[in-house]
Amino acid sequence: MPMYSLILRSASHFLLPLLLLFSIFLLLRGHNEPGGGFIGGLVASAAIALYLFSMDVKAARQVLHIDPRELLGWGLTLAVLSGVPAVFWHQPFFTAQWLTLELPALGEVKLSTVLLFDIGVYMVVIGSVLTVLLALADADDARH
Amino acid sequence: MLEYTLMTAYAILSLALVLAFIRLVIGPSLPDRVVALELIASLMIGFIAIYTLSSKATAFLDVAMVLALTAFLAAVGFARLLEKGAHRDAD
Amino acid sequence: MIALVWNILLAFIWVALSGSFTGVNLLIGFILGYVLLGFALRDKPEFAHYRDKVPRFIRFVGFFLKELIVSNLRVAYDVLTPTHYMRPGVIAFVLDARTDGEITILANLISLTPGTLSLDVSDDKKVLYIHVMYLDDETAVQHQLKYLESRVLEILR
Amino acid sequence: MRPEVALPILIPLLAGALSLAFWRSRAMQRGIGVVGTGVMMLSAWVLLYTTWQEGYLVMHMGNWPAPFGIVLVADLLSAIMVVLAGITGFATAIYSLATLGKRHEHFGYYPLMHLLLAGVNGAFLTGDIFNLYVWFEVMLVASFALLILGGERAQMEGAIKYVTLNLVSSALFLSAIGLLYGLIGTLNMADLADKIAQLEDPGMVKVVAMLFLVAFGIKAAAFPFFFWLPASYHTPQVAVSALFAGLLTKVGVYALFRVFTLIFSLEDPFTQNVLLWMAGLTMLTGVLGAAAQYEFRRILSFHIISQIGYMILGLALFTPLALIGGVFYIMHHIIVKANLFFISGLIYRLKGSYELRELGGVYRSHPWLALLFLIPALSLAGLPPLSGFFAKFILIRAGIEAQAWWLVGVALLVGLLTLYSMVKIWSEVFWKAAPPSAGKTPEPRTRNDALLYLSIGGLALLTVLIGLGAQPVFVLAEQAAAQLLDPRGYIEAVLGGEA
Amino acid sequence: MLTEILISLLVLLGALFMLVAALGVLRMPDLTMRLHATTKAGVLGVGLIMLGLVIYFMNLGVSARALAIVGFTMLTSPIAAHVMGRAGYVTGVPMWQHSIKDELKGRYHPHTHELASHAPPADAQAPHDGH
Amino acid sequence: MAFVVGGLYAAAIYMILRRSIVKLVIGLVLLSNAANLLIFTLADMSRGAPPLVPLGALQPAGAVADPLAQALILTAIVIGFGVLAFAVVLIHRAYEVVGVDDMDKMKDTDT
Amino acid sequence: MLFAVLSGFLLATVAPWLHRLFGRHSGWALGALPLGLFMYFGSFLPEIQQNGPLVIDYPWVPGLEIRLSFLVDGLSLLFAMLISGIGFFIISYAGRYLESHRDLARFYVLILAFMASMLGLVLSNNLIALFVFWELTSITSYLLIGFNHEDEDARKAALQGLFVTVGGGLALLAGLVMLGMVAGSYELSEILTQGEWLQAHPWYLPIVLLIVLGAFTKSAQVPFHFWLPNAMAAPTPVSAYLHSATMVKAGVYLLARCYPGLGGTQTWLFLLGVFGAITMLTGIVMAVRSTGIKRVLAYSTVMALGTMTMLIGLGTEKAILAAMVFLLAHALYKAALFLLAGVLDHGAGCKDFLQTGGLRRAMPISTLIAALAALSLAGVLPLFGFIAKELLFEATLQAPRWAWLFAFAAWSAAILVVAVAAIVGIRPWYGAPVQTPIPAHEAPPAMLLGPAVLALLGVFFGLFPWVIAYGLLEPAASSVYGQPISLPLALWHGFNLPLLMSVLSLVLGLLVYRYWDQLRAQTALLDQWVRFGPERGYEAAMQAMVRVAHWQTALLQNGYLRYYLMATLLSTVVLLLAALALNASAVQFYFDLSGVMLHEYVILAVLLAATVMAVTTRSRLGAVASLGAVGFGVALIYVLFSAPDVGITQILVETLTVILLVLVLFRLPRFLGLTSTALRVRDALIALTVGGTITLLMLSTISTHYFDSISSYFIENSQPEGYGRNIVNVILVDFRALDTLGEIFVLALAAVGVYAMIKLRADRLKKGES
Ligand code: NA
Ligand code: NA
Repeated sequence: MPMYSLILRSASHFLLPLLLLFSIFLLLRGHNEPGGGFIGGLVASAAIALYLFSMDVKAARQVLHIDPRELLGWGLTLAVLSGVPAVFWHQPFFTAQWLTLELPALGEVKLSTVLLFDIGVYMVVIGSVLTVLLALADADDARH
Repeated sequence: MLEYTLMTAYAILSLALVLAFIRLVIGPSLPDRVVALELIASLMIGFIAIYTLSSKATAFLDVAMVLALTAFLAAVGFARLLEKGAHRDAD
Repeated sequence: MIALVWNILLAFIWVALSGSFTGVNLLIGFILGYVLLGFALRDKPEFAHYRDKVPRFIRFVGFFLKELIVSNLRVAYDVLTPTHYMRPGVIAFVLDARTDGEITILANLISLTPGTLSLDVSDDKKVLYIHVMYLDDETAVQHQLKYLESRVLEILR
Repeated sequence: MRPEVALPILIPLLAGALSLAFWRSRAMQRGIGVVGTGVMMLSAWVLLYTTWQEGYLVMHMGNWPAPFGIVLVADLLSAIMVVLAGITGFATAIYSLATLGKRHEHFGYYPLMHLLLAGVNGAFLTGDIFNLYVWFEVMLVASFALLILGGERAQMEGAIKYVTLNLVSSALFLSAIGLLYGLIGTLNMADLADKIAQLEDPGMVKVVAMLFLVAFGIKAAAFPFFFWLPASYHTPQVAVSALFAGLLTKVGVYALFRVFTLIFSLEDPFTQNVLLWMAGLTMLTGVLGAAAQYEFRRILSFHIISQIGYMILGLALFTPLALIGGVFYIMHHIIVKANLFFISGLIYRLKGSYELRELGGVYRSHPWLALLFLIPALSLAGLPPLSGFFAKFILIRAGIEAQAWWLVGVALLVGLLTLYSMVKIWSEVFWKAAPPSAGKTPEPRTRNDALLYLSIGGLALLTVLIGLGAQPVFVLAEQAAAQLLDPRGYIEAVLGGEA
Repeated sequence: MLTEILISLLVLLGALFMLVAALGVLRMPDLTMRLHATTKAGVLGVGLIMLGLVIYFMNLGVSARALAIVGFTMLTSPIAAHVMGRAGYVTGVPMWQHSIKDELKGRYHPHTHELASHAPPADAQAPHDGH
Repeated sequence: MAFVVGGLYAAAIYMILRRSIVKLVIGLVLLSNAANLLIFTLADMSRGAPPLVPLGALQPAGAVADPLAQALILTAIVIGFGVLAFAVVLIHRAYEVVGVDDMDKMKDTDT
Repeated sequence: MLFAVLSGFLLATVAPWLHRLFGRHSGWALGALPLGLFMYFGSFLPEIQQNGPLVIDYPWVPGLEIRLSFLVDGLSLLFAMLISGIGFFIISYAGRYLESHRDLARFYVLILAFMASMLGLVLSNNLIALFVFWELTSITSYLLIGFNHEDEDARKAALQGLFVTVGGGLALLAGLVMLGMVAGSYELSEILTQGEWLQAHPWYLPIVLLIVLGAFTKSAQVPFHFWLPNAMAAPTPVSAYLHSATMVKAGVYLLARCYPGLGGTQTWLFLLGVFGAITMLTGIVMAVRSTGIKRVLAYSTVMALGTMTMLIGLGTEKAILAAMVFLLAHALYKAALFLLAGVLDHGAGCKDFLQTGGLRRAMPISTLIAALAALSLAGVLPLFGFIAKELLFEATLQAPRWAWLFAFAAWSAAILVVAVAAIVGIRPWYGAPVQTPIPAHEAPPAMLLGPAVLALLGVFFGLFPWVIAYGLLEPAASSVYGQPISLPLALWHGFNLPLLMSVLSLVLGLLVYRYWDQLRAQTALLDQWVRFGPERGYEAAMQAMVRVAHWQTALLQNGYLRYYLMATLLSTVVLLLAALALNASAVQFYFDLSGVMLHEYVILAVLLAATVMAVTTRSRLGAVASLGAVGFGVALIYVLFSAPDVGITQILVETLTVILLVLVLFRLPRFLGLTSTALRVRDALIALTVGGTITLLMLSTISTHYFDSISSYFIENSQPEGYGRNIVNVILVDFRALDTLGEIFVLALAAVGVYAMIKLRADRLKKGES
């Protein structure tokens, strides 16, 4: 398969960072507004899917840097581990731990295991969707 | 006043939805259907916008935002497939 | 382009310095940055034409909106009336735009404007194939397109 | 704070996650495989011990009070099931070390195994009906993936049926949850039980109960919902078959036990009759299905079904003794069934076939293996003094006490027909002289074979121990059944003083 | 009151443009012209309604989101039209019989779909891929 | 709504009863959607009241839609998606192996 | 006692090593155990004589009232001593007989386990423990019968024996459980004292039927007798053991054991007496008709078992004593004869009478032993068999009902027994020498010891019956009868009817022997009849079972996914509708459509229309596009009813689904019109029924409001406790994080599965190419 449409390719160069940024935005605000790890992850996956469609598997893999399966594994690990710290305070697993930071520029920032969990979710969603899509695209290429 | 406007707008969009759907049904080619599908996505944005106006819950705009940004991916997918030679039975 | 990035960066620095992260504050930061870059640093080659970009951009938006509405009315008329007045066809439009970005933006704008729809770019990036709905006079169409292209390139370059 | 309840879920989850993260390293996968399942088994034993000591163990996940957050609850039944999952998982991990090729290990066998176990344990331990659905899905999707690991045609065909019917089951389950939530407005099982008990005429609840019955009936492979099982269980890697055979359908059975003792009442004659008929027909159709087969794993697969019938019988009779019998049966069956599949796989390695007609001469060449086969095979058929005898005996005694004559008759007859199948295997595979053109080329003997014998022998030993030392097992089942019969303990443990 | 009228006008006009787009998709005689209808009328319809929204809420958050929606639509809609138009052409979806010109004809490489800027020599003019 | 959900179920079931494996997939997609909508319908459906707490408030101002049901559906959607992805590829592979889009050619494993 | 019973099992586990250790003397070494046991059991005799029965109790599964309790009384000791005594001879004999057999070690294991099982059976006081040992004998005997397992007939015979005995065993189990429940105890010592209560209980008849069924199958009573002759496929020592003292007598033992509790009724008399008599006659007729020596002996065993059953059925004092005497006499001569059959096989390679004769010179000792054993079998003065026969005649003549019938049957049988005795005692040894497959020679001492001792015991007990009567037989008979029996046992009863019968039977029997060949030829017609006998019935039943199995499998597991689905769904609907109908009072339908707005109707209509299109379209990708429309419609519903998060997720998932479908499906072919219109209509009806049922359920659920949802808790606590304003998300990541955790694992698993599916294939493609 030769390079696909130039317009699409160049648009995706522009759309990719936009979508990725948007996905992180959705991830971080999810606790307060519609969004969250899933939605963010799905948008990010869509971004890379777009890249996959307008370029090829190799380019998509390069954008991702990490093998999606590893991303998957680490995301799952993070999500599971985010529930563990509570035990050290003699609380049940997955009891949320909040850490409030006073940052000079940004004001009060709340960090929490809940956010870690959501980030884990985000990673898993990206990892899963892309594992599937890239594998399918690989197979498709192999056929040509 | 605004209430009637919104009712009317809903009605108009509903009509548009029906028309777009008819194109989806009659085709005849796959790209035609995909175009209809794209339009349905746009109409959804319209619905959501009007719904935001009537409910005053701006959270729904987020849905429209995601829709605007990702709905075309389906079209890209379809197109990519068509280019790869599925046209033989794409009707 | 680099100028725009600088501008945005300045806006954020402003926000950080002022310590209040609101949309309005960001806008203020952006305007301040614009003024700073466009006027104070106009001797630097990177920022030489930055001052003109904003007015041009605003004018272009106005032009474009007008075109958009007019063209839509024409399509609406054609759609709503029982008979079709179209004389459609695909033309080859020789591009001045060179970079991928320029071509893409131009193609998108052409698609959004009256009676024209970008179908594809040749692989050597020289020709944009455009579907035109009212191809009664091809030279006029080509001329209009060239005008649009020049205005777009003005902003982008 | 007692972490015991959550560990049997979190350990395999973490093991699965890490083996995915390190998917490139085969050594890592194998290491995590054995250590993960081993530690999980240990945690399961600890849980059983703690539950035995303290009755119920409840963890309010996220520290949210019941019924709002999700609770993990271990009563004795749960703890027993988790221990069984631990044993099966550990044995499977060891067995896998020796039997799996690089291909399978490379494509995610170990993470899938861990996560299957996590799903199974999650289903056993959760106290929330929707969370049960989630764990069912974890287990199910892991099993899907394990089923197709290999990519053979038969696997694909089997998997399509397996996947479709199980998805229908999931959809029905989900619908049932939706309906129940619509009616009662809660998801916590103890809360559901508590609230339903307050209703004067829970008519709609009884109707929804049927939907649960079907959903779990499909998972448990009960009549008339078992079709997916014989279509698929003989197709995957034998370690996978064993894991499935031991655990998967039992999760369905567990769910039936859980909801029909806790949430829905079996005192409703319609529900009870449905379950009784289901039990009888499941026993009968399963065993007849096996009688028609001539392939090692297919025979075993059909027998899973008929054995499920016995377990459901234990529930359906709904007397203390019957429930004891059901629990005992589950314990016995999981160990025996997994082992029989292990043995079939070992024989495949030795002789290169699963077809009885192509096999033979194993008694002559591998007398110890023959002995190891006889133990689970005869136990499955219910012959004393092995575990299966006591399981069957309790049920038959319960059936006679309840004067459920036709079911007692079926249970006895099915025992005989099970023996028929087991003897058929014995006669064809072990006694018969090896036919001249015996199967395909066997796999070369490796030092790994010791691992195979280790897992097979370990499970056989357990089978004998459960039989000879039936008393402690019986007492365990008795206590578990007592808890099932009196759901107030469960409800109070979860909801605290409110109940 | 005035703003309310303005908002009503914008919303109704937007909805009407969307209806036009739908009508266009239904009534236009070939694929390419249907694409014309959706890109232009669709984007304009969304834009007008969003403008109404901005005026109604007069709130930065809403305005930013509304403008983002318009921006995204303007970005993605032509691209969608482009890829569909191209795909339709490449796969041989017929053009309206009254079309008067087709400069694209024969310029796509039949297999690789590479697009030339000049007409290939006459002998190489094969019908494009798909026929 | 109940009728729509019933219709979705009916359509899904009709599709999974076909011989074509592709139709089977479509049936499964519909089934998943149907089940999710069922939950949604049975939790109280209210218009214009998303379960969000306004900035600065501790609780929503008025009645809002049932957030629990929404969370359940979200979970179910994602699970359904995962399962579906698997099923789709499975069917693809089955087709590759068997060569015909006909379930009746896939009955060798049973007996 | 526990150790005594289990010692056989323990020794069995180490037997292979002992075998290796002792080499060719292993038979003696291992035989030491039964010998020791014999003496151990004998040592109990004085004690029980004085103090009555002894119960020795060990708990096993007390929760189920399963105890390893042992009842030591006359009956159990008689059996235990027979088992261990004859066991000694069998094992020592086998050590030589199977010396060159490669599986001798396995033989030891099995025979020791079998012996232990038998001991457990006859000593158990607990019904369930008894059953446990009962089944163990079935299994161990199965393995013994199929010892020469590469021979198909052996396998078949083993299966037959197993199936019949285990089948009966299961009936027995039911009977025993019922008996235990009625009696309120599973201990024989307690049950057997409740005869009147048991016999008056409504369950009496089923209990007797079930227990008798178990006993009959084990003891090869008509119509279950067929498996026993086939079991001759076992090595000779096994046959000898099974027939003389053990396996087959287990049924007789059980009947005798249950007599005090269940016996003495008309039912009992009819069942045992009549079936026993029929079995007796059938067995001996078949014995006369057979040619192979083992087969003749086997049928004569059937005769003996019938006789004993009949006697227990008659239930008089005399009959019980007769049964015990007969039991012992039979054990002695039958073991001897069987072992001689092995000697014959070993020493001359002969299995068939018709092909042999005149071995007297080559095998003089064997000839003598055979003569003694055969005389005892024939019941000739002064052997022990004569006493048994006299008692048999006396008992039948005094039967409580149908006395002359029983007597005549016994007498007829006795005639043929004489003939059989003559066949086995004369035919191989006398007459003109015949060329044998291997040159005839006498067996080694180890193989002759057993038969010799047993045959001599027959003489000894005949001459001095009081030796055995007082110490063993009377206590045994008393245990059975439930009251002390003290009848003088003597060789000479004077001139009476039984003696006349006895003499006549001898004369007539010898006549039968004289004309044996002619008789055989003339009764060949019987073979025709036998072909339709119970064995045929067994085979037909097995075939029918397999046929039903195949039919059922073809019907249910037919390979068609859609029929599976159909069955599943229709069952579901039937269950749901039945439950709805039964609970109609609690089900209500009420719905209010007034609040629905126009555009909502339109959206729903379009959603449904898109669904219909997805279903009906002939284009795959058209269907995918319609699915997209369905998905968007659903998303719009989520949004319009206040679920923005769900809406967004639905849209994204829908988009990705479409992409996925497109990526995967486009290579698949067009839909084929595979089904006829009629089938489609049928499927549509099914689909609509399911859909309608779901609608019904939903409407009814909507109209039923039992409790308020717990969701208000989340609404109230999301911000204060969960620090999040998006309540749905707080539920997802905090309140119900465990759900979400499971869910991402589902997603990950699906991805791993897909990856494996695709990559494994690619892997294969690569392999195929290289
Ligand atoms: Na979220
Ligand atoms: Na979730």
